[in-house]
Amino acid sequence: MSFIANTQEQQKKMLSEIGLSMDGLFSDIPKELIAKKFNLPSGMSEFEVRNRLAELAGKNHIDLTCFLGGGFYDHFIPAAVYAITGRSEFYTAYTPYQPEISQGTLQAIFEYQSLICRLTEMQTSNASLYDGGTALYEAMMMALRITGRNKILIDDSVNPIYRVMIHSYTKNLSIALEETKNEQGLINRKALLEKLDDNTAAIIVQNPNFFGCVDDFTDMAEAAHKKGALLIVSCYPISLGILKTPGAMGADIVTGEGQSLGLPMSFGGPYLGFMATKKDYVRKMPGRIVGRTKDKQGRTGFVLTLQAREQHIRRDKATSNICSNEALCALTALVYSSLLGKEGLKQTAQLCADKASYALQRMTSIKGVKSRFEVKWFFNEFVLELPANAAEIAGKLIEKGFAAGFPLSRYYQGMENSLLIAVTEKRTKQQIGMLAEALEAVL
Amino acid sequence: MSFIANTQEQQKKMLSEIGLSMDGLFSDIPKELIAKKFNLPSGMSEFEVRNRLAELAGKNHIDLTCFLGGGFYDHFIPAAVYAITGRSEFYTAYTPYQPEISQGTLQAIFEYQSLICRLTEMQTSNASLYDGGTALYEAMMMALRITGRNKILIDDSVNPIYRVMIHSYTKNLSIALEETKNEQGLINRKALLEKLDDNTAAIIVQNPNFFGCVDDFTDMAEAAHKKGALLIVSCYPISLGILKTPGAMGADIVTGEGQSLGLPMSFGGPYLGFMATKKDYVRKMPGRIVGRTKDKQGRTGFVLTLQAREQHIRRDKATSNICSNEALCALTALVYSSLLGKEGLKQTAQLCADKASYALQRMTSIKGVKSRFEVKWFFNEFVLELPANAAEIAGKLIEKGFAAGFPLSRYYQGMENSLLIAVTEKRTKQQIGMLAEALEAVL
Amino acid sequence: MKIIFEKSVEGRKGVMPPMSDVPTTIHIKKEFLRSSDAKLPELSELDVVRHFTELSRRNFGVDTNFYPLGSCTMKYNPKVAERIAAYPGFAHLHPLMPQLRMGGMLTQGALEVLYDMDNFLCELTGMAGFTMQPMAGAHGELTGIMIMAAYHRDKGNKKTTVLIPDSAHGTNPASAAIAGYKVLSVPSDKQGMMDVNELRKMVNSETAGLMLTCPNTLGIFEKNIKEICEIIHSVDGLCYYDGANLNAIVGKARPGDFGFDIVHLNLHKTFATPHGGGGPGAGPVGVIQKLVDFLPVSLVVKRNDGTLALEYDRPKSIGYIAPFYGNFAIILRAYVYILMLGREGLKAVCENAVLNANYVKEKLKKYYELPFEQICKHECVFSAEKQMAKGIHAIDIAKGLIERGFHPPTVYFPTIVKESIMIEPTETESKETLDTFIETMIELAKIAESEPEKLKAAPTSTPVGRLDETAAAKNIDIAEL
Amino acid sequence: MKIIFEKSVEGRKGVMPPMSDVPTTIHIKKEFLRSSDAKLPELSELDVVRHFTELSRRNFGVDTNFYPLGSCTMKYNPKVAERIAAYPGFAHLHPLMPQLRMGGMLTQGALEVLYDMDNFLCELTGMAGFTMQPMAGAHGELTGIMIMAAYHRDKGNKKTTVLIPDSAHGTNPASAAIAGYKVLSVPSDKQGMMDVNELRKMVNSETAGLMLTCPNTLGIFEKNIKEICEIIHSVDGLCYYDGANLNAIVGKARPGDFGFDIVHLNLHKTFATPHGGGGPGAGPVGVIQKLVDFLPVSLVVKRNDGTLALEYDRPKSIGYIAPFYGNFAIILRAYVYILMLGREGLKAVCENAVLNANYVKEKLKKYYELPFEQICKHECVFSAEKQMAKGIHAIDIAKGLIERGFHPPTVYFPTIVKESIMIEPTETESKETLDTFIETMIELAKIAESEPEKLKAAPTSTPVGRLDETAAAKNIDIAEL
Ligand SMILES: Cc1ncc(COP(=O)(O)O)c(C=O)c1O
Ligand SMILES: Cc1ncc(COP(=O)(O)O)c(C=O)c1O
Repeated sequence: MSFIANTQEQQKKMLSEIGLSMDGLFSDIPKELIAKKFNLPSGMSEFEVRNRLAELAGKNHIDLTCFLGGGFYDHFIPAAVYAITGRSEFYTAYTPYQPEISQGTLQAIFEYQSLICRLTEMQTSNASLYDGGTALYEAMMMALRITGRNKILIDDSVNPIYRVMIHSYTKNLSIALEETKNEQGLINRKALLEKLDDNTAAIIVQNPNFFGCVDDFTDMAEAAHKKGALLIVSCYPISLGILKTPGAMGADIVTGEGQSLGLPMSFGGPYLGFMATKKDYVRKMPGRIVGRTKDKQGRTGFVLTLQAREQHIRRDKATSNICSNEALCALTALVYSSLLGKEGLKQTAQLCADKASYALQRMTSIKGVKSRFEVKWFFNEFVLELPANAAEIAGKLIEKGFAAGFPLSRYYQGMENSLLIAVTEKRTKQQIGMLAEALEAVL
Repeated sequence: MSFIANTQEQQKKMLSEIGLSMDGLFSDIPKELIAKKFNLPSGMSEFEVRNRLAELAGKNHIDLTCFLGGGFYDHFIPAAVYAITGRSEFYTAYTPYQPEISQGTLQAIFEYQSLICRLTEMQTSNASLYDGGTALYEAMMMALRITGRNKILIDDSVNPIYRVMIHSYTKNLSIALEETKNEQGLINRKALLEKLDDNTAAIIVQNPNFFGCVDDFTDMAEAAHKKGALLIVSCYPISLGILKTPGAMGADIVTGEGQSLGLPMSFGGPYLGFMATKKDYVRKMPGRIVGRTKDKQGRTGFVLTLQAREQHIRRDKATSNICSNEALCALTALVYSSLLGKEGLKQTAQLCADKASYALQRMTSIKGVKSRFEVKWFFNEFVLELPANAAEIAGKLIEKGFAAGFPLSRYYQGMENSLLIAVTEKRTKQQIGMLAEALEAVL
Repeated sequence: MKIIFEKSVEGRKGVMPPMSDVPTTIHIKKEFLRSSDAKLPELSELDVVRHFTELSRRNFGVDTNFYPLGSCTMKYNPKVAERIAAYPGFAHLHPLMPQLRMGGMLTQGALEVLYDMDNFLCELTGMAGFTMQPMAGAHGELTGIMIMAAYHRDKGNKKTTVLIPDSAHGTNPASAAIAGYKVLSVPSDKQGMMDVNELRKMVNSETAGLMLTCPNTLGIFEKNIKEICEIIHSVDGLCYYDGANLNAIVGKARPGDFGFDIVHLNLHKTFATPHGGGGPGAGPVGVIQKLVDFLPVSLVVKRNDGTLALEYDRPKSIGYIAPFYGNFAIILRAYVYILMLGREGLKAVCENAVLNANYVKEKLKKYYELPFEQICKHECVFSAEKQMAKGIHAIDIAKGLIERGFHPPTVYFPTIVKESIMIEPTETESKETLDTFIETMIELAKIAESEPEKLKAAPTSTPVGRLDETAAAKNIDIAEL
Repeated sequence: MKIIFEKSVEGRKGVMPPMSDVPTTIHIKKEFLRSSDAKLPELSELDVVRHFTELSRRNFGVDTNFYPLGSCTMKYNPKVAERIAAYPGFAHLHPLMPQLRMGGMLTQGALEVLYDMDNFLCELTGMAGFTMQPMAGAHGELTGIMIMAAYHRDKGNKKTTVLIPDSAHGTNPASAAIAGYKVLSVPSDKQGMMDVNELRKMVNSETAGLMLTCPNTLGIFEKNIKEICEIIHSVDGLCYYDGANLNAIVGKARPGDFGFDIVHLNLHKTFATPHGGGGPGAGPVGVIQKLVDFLPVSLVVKRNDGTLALEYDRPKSIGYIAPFYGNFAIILRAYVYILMLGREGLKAVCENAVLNANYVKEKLKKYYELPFEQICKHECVFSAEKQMAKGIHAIDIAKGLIERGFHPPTVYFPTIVKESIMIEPTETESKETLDTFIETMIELAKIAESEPEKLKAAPTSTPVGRLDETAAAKNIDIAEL
């Protein structure tokens, strides 16, 4: 099935009207460049395709109770989110170049930008970036541009997945990327301050950090500013329902992964990178920005604005190469946040924290199981220190029906027995109890 | 969660503006009639409700391969059907009393009426009735009205579910309802013709009939008309992709169950009763009808028309009591039929017939299994004569993973070993083969 | 805009059916085949999607506009119910499954929905048993009257008439009539309530029963309701409650406590299932203990082991009024709604529905004639009589509302109020929305006074203006053949 | 229309979060908590649904209007792909699952999608391996250039410049620049193709590679493409294919056969995944054999036992450019599309896309200046220069189209054509639609001649008219704080 509109009859008619044959339409391509054949399957009907894909979907073990996190979470998504984002006027449109017929998308992005500012307590935001990792990379690039410096400090309590991404992106650039090693699950303040110098463009930290620990970076912002550097904070938007905001800490650029705001996990994407910054830096931001203005009759409307920063105008001088972003995911985050509302987001955040703290208590009541760090304050994730190899134990727990958590050895030396467990508002007391029992059984 | 818009604050404000208390608003109800308490559960969040309902859904065995039919079929429904009927402007609207803001619904019903006429080769149709059974009942009532007579003949090859419905509806009315017993799976022509007399309002037949057998009722239409009676034909719309139409046979009223046109089985509803008739009888039809007309500027538009037949105008003299009907299901049938189109419907019907005939051949190759009837022509359903009690065998096949068919003993004496098997375009050769093997194994 | 058949292009392909994996082994003989293909449209998937998307945009719905259509309870339809109704475990369940041996065990989830709903609705109405089969309100009425008839037949009562107030919905007399009864209309008194003295005069041994909605269609609670029921019961008549207006008392009072014997509910009103542009709905019927035996076949019962089963052996039953268990997917949505709201939620629904209606009534009564001045319940009924002075009718007010982005209230029903305008805001609408609506209604009253011709011309912003309905009824054009 | 924050009402409740079933055992200390609640709107579910439903109706999309936006391939997005992407087995799959012990076995279905896509895309482009990680076209470009850089680093090549034609999409130079290269712009010749002589002059030992789309952004196939690639290869440069225009050759010719070494594809263009109002998309990158080792971590590989696994041990790899496996749900939709169309279907896509573009070109060339008269591929580029005589610009034609129910073509890109109008009809549009569009364009050309001021005033039928973009850029108002 090919979704082609015109019948053979019509194709013939059109060809004859323009005086060409179907082959003639391709006479501009050198003959030898026309492929002889493609080794691809024949087409299928919708029925067959749905059967095949249902079979593939069935091979993915979503039946496991999920305690995986690491920056990507199994949150509850209200049905109304899907109903709204499933409106085809939203998802079959493209970048709103023509504002008169794109007010739906444009106003939604403006509202999304406002949402991100309100969540983070920052002043400006863009229309979205690909994901939390590239958002952090863009923030770093932006800090380099703003400061004209080339050194970046990053603590290893920042999501290691993002850290490897940043390393990858900077391989061909002359940037001094220096990592510090966390202190008992929190940033290594001493090391960071030691490394902070006049060539430092930014310090990159995360809250709650990869271990789930909660911090206040006000001191780091002050220290950075004193040296003319910026503070970049990567954050988890659901946590902002209750946690101190990067804005309140004095952060200069805030980024994060918006998946938790109503996007399904979908095996890694599409997700949503968000970014917010201070008013002064708006022209240094990457990505699209929507602004509010008026038409001749004085009616309020929304347009893409400050496009002079962008690739289609500035080409190699642009602030970023981004063009298509994650507009529909931004809409989703906006819809999700609007449905939950002020109270709902706060409650959700509180539930996550409550359930995680219950879970930690429950797990550490098992003999030999401890909290890896001494920190008291964490959000919805924590690191367990097990009496044996965490990867092995997590493997055994799969058979008991649990994706029990993320073994940290992959990214952290000396943490072979550490398991990162995430708890969202969807996990019930009963499920937590069952995980604890299963863990006890496999130890 | 109650979906109530106003906050407590607002409620108080409104109450004070109109000078009443919440209790005061109910002061017109005698105190003793206010209920003390309702023994109902407390409200739940969406998350809990979805969990609970997912659990209930999981207790329904849709994992069985379905060879059940009996007038209700497991057909393929293209994804676009759901996408379109899920447009909330369609499903959150009500009866299109105000045509200027209901052209969507109105035009769709007009198109649906046209569709039903085209499928059946009749001249007029209404906006829908509840289901195939009540549609047949309404057709009978309509025939009584048209002819002013009170005898109805019905052959027992008509869906027994509909026959019991008709019996129920007529219990309090003085109607002579006479049934004839099928002859080898086809209508009992002889008995029907013998009973046909000057007091007969209509003969009711079905094509394909309950046993799946295909017939041509042209002779019955002629015979009925000669006596001033009507011929009512209940039919299966998918079969009209290839089968001779009731219109071509000379039927006066055509009804049927529209579930096969894109509606999920949903454990019995909502379904779609359709009705079509001759031009002359349009004012005798039950239900809503949409007509095409113009506005003052000459623009074409659609309105509810011929309302003088209906309950809201004629009250106890109305042609029927129907008010809400199955508008969204009618839309679904229209969308489904439009997506499949001329060729698609024909192919689907042919596939059903081909697969059923393959299945019959495959099943009757099993020792001891025969076709119950000698008729050669059937559509997508057939009756197998098993060497043992069909209900028992079907019971055993459940354990093998099949809803193998409908045992006929429930409705037909002397058919204890008969199993009605339905095959749609969704059943694969492999599934048919597996059923045959399972059947062989349990015999 | 063209109709879909006009867009058809010969030979164009839409959705491709499954591919064939079997040989054609028997060909149906030609005489049994249709002589030419059914004239379905030939369109691409995009053609079809675009056609219907465009059509959808020519509708107002609850999701797009305030929709205070009186007597219809156009409240918000929760999205979660749509989602759950699509769960494969419900949507793909064949209705004949329970009729297989031990088949009830294959459908315990679905049966539990029906069973719980029976209990919930009994509790809410004060009835002893419910059937879920009726597929709409009017269908419930017919079912109810059939039960009434079966009761009288069973007792050997000779009953021929059913009493119905003149304010009743048209389906009431129609249902009673097609069930075989003669309908007598009971007048309303000056307060908009049933004239009890007249009722007393009309009731006699022929009286099979009374059909009533309470609050009535004027939105007014029948203060003599107990007495009315007693009068009917005094001749062994049965009292039928048209539950289309249950939103006014849900979670607060029970028709059973008023004295009603039979109740139908419109799940598509009180219980928030979508109206679908005119259906499908569901109209379950409940009865008091002495009538339970007459309920349709089948009912869901709980066995001793806690499992659920369908009971078919019901000798006194009126039989089957639907092929299976009613509009299951609608009942399921209502079930979801009740679970979410619970006891307190439903009570709040009732209170806020009534508050919203009274708020609108009080704010508008200076501008529009209010025929019956008193507390209303879930809806209020005005008359455009004041506006008639300048030749403005209820319909003109309606069209003026359309122009301003509101779905109009019900007009010309109930018929006992001239030029009636029947407003039912529902509880899911906010004060802000009501205030804008009220302002608009006031504005319209002013325009009716100052520039009536402007209102007569409305609406102008819709895809079509007022349509010629007379021509439609004359030159019957109801299908493109 | 108010923004959603303006609709907020203090204390109003939306969707209720799950109920708590645990005690709060530890309270995070106050210093770590936000000082006041995040100012999210407080709205009912209906408020939110109505707000966004109304917003949606202020958009044109493919499902509502013809959308010939050049360079964007706005074809029909099959509904089945949306449905499949929502299957719980895909939607609820946590991306870290494969990183558990033997975790690959828990996600074999998802890995099969990635594995098959790798093979399909290789076959379609003539590449040897693909990464699915890039999350859009531009992201693919950056990935591709990073691979280019890794290749040169690996070989010890000292390369500093990337050549890009002046007709290129803005993302090309931007991507090369942020990857650390200097960008040199290659001029086009009079036929709208790359000036090969100029190219020859510009190429030297510093040349890291060339970025090119073919057909180019004028919709014209670079007839010297093989030669161009050879010139680049002669200095050990790499040829990068911007696959945004693959719809023009899909199923018919392979960039690999032209001589390209690196290819990115826009799945949201050629492979029919929805554009989402500006994303998400997916921009997989394929490379020839000698570059496979540089592809990002991880890749899906088939083990001897037929099971699939993720390969992380790739020492030469450029690393991670996305957290996991790319925009999986988009890749999945494209996979569904390829399966449905198959070999023949994709070829037909290409042919009809090209036919439709040429049909429009031929029908309009009398009315609009066609800067490069020749066969085009999937799109054609006009100029509004003729209309400029009366002061009408490309943007005015665009607004006139809006008024008449069409999404405008791309205007002012490519920049090498003055007042350019870039029309890409796509293969899912019908002759009837094209004919109406053509008529409308002709009508607009006439109005531009006879009543230019009328065009300048368009559009008038939209919720807002032309907006003041200068003011927007001056009084930066980009968030309601
Ligand atoms: C008072 C009343 N009774 C009965 C009905 C009939 O219900 P239905 O349309 O579901 O048949 C209605 C519906 O409008 C009504 O308002
Ligand atoms: C030729 C060309 N290259 C690259 C891109 C960038 O693709 P994306 O928007 O997915 O980043 C586009 C998109 O418009 C394009 O048309």
